[in-house]
Amino acid sequence: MGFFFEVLFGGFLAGVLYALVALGFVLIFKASGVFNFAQGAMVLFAALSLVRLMEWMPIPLALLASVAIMIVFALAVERLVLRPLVNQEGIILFMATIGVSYFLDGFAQTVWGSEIYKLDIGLPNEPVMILESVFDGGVLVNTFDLAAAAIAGVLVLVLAIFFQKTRIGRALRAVADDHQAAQSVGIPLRDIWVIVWSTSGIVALVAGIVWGSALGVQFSIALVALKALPVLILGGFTSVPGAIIGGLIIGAGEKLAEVFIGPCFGGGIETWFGYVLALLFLLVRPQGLFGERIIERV
Amino acid sequence: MKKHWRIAALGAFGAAAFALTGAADALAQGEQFLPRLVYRTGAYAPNGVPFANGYSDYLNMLNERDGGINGVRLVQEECETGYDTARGVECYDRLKAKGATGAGLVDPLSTGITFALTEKAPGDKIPLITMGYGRSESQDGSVFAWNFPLLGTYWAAADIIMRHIADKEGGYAKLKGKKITLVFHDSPYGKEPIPLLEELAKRHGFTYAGLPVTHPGVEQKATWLQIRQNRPDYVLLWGWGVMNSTAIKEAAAVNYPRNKMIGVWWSGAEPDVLPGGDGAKGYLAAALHAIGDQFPVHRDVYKLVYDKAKGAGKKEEVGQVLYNRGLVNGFLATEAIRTAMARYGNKPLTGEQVRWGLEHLDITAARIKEAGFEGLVYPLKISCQDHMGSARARIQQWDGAKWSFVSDWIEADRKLIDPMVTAAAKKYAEEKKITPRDCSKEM
Amino acid sequence: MLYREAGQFKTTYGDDQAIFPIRQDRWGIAIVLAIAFVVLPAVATPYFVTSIMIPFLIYALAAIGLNLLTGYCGQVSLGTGGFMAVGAYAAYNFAVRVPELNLIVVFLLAGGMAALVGVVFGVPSLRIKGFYLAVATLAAQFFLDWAFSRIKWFTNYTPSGSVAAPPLDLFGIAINTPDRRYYLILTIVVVMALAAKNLVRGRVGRSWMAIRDMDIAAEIIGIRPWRAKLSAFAVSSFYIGIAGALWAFLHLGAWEPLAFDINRSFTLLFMVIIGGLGSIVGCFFGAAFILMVPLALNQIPLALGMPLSTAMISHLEFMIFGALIVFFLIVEPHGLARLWGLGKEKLRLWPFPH
Amino acid sequence: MTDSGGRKIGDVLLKVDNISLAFGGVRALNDVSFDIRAHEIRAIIGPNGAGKSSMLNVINGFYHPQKGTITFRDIARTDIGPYDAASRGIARTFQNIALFRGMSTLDNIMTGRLLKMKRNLLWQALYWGPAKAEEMEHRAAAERIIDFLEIQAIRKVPVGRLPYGLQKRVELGRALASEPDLLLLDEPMAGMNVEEKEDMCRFILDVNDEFGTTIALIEHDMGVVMDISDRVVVLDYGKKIADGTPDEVRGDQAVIDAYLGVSH
Repeated sequence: MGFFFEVLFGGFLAGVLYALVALGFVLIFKASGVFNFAQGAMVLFAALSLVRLMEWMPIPLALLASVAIMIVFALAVERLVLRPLVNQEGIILFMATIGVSYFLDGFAQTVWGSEIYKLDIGLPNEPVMILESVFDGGVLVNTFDLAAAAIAGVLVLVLAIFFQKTRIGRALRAVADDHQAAQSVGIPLRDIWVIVWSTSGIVALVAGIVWGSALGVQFSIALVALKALPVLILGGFTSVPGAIIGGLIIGAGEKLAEVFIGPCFGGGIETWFGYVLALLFLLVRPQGLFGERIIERV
Repeated sequence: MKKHWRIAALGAFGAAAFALTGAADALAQGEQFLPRLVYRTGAYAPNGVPFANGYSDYLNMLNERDGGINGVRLVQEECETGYDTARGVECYDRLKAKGATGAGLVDPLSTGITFALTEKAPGDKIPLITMGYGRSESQDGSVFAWNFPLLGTYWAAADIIMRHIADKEGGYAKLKGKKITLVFHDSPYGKEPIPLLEELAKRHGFTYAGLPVTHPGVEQKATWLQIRQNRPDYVLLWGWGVMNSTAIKEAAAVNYPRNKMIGVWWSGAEPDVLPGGDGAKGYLAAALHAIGDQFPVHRDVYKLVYDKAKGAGKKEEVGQVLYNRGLVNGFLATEAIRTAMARYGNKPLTGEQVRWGLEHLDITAARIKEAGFEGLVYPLKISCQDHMGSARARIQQWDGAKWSFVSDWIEADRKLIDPMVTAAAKKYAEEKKITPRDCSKEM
Repeated sequence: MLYREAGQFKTTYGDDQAIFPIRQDRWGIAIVLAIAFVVLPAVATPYFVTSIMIPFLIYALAAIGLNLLTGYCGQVSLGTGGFMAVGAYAAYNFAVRVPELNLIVVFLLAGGMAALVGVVFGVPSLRIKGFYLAVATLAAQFFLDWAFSRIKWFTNYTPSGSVAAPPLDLFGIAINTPDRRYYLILTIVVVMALAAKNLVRGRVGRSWMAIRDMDIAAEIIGIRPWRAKLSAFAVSSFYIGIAGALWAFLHLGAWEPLAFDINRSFTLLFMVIIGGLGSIVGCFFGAAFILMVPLALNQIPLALGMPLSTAMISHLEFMIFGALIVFFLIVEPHGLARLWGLGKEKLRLWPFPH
Repeated sequence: MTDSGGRKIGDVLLKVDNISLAFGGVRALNDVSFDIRAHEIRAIIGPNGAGKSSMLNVINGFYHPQKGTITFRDIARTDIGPYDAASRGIARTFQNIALFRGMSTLDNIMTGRLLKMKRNLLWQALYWGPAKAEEMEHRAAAERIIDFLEIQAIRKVPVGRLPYGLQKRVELGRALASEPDLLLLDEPMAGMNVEEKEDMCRFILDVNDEFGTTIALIEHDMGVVMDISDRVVVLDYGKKIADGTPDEVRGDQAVIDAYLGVSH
């Protein structure tokens, strides 16, 4: 029984990491209707920027500089990609972000290098036993995972406050509901785009810090975006809580499946299990867990 | 409409490029051409880069020091494969006919590319050197005339590692009832050792279990949770790139003892252990050669390459595990050419001639010393039948700062491997309708 | 002045609906085919044939398959690599288990298997649209990748999981030289491209485009969406499957699932976007373009005497692909095919601009 | 006007009985009944939100009413898919143009004939023999419609590039291409200038006259409605409030109230 919970916790904590990436997707989709495939590349770019800058300056300064870089990136995307493509269909914008993603992968590695860089910002990392009184042998968790979960929690909290309490945040929510209405809030759509891309750039930086600390900063972390996609489908593209809960379900689901069902099939099923889980769910509920239902009209 | 002309201009650029490809073949006569399939980008770049640098530096050093091999300069051209089979094949096809005599030999540097090129090399008459990798049955030179898995195949590697475990436990008899788990990269590379481990398990009565890890290998939580539950006595790691460092980190996270983890020689370099920090302490791996930049050959590399600012990589990285791997690979390749020159003369050689050189390669201890590799590699001798030569490795351990050897050279059990090789090669020959050469008649 | 349709009057609807209604175009295509079939094999180096023409043709075929689905029927797919793998492994199994089968039959069966699998993974398209579907097709990609590396039957229990094509022959002729492989591929691609063109200008093609442009309206004028979408998935996968079989048998020779990984899917999507969504000829342009960029990056600086480092080339390639995708989507969403059309239009009016 | 030519109003072609339709809690249609006779032009009018478009959507199977039956050519049913409606001879146009924007005028009209084309995939891939003959046969039919609607010049133009008025005309052409028994027109003249409206009126009357097609239309321009329709049904808040000839309806107090906004 203890082992089951270990796997479950392990899954939840992996799910938190997926959720961090999914969150970036949701922010952009919510405010601009763009499915930003480049989120993974942004995670790579942000993490690479941070880790290379840390070689030159103290950590707080490097963090600030990385944030600045992500804002510049947001400006560039708005000016060079989004503005010329305004009013295009969603699927065209989606394909454009695939282009952005490729560009950024190449750009990040050209500027910062393609080796593996160790990122250490002092997150704890040792295995601890908990609940030893409840289960025989206890449940093994890792302090790193707990720290990652805490970071994700703080990030969600900050985002929630940002959206609920600040003027810009409210404007962003207005845009999500209705582009026309947003104009009346008095914030130009372009600024909103820059803000939301910057925000998701910062989310990418946070995700990059967590993933980078776990895996080392290198090209492969751009691929984690692919793990976040089923989370989006499950949670709905527009829902912040959906991203979190979807992340937890996918994370736990795929780890449990891998450990308990995987051996029957020779293992390795977690690569697709999340997708299939999300897909099956989608057939039942096309808008995802918390997405908005679309009523078709003629 | 103006914007369309801009695109049209781009198209013209593309057309110009089209016209150029294949045209830029301006290599001088009298130079030996060596194509270099490398990967400096993508998920495996951290491991691909030092290897490529070591190889390249060795060739440049020879050019600087001796004017190449016996006065024949070496010209290399790198082609990025990104560890992708199709691109590797394109690189091979692009470079195979370059230079005065075409490609002398090719190092595919990926098991997948090796498999694809195994089908092509005989037709093009270009030998493939797969030093420490490639398909295990290609050790049989009578069927795989063009493949040279020098220094050891994965079957040899698996046997060497199991032998080390048996030594530690006090003999093979003690392995009975033990649990051995293989964590492997889910690709031909990772699957190669499985038949041998299954055979050993049958013979010595231990339980073998395999856990695949999907490319690129950043998702291993479930794998290591299973290890935590099953508590195998030893874990063999057959990873590459980020998979290695992730495995070590995850092992630390579930508290699996690192000194019970033994990696193959592709899972035992600095980029594999450094990200793990203290968690990597005690981790073991096989080693095909020694580590460090204290060997005579490194002095030449520093003096003739890096001091002239011609180094392929950073000076600090000279002497790292995979850098030295590249260096050794360069050494064996050029020695084969040198051997062939003894027969065919000091001029650029064709692939077929280099193949003869490879088949008659005899790197003695004296030659190793002379070339500045003393203590770095073990002598080897290739024959028509045996394309592997030596099958020896040492086990090294990471102490948190550096690797150090914990065993002497261990030799793989050829009596175990050779029959398996012969059987597998025979099956391949039947499928491909190849008539094996009779090696007793070759000289 | 040579490119004029003046004096060419169409007297039947058949003439008007021909693929090449203008005489000069018919001549043009005849010349292209003559070059492809006669001139090229005679003058080209083996490298050009094996490393440029063969992958170019196979990519173009796969791109046609993807374009039928994405460009014509509007269903974005990121699972192309997976469907290619189905074709490759199906062909391998048919060829190895039933060695007496004719090679063409093997390829057709491989396409048929891919079509079946395509239909299965196309079922979600009946419920979900747009990028939801795009993500769902990734499920196909990852699942198929996994299946071919894990289910040993597919690889005939080869220990390493890498399989090699058996020796190939067609009607007694061994397909073992670059030229023979090239001819076989060229013939298949030309026939299939023509068939694709026929499909898209007829009933099926119109029903796909109707679904793409406005699925609700299409349904109301009597097009059954499930039929249109699933037939698009089937035909598309058939093409992609055959392309996969050709890629495995005639280009790689030996392969592993990684040869058909997600990067293949993206590459093909890029070819379709750059070549032109909803254009058969565009697939050829797109495939040529994407193949040329890395080679040009390699060769041009080399020819100019300032070779770039391998890593730089590869990074540049990523950046150029990415930038081009965005560029094309902004400037010309219909890709090179549309530019080609515009160029012809200009030529038709030249030298009188209006 | 209403009884001109040799046109003869026939029996009941379509009968709507006690249709009720609701979305969540919102009632779009409430117990509506009326009929449409063969060859007539039947107008459905009412203020905004009266449920007119919903009514058309129910008739061609896009919306599924919770209650009531629809009898078309003597076959009664409650629920039907758009495909069945189309295959049994109901075609329509849309309030907001629903053309296939990426396709040419000709291709749009040809899609209207898809239901009549039978050759399978394989034949079409060959584009030879029967498949080609079939294509040519339908091309000729499409050309007749193009001639009829006087849109020869824009045959090969992608419809996305056409002006609004022409798009409406192409959409009518696409609906006609299926040679429907019943043609539903949802505000065919919305947003048109006087000249375009006159053209459209002429086409509607010609269609009705030459092909004998039964037409049900929604229109806001009362002048047009009163001019061209044989009978008018008036909806308000999802209920039928009047039904009769234009003259009868014009004088009906409930209709006047509904249009003048008298509170209920």
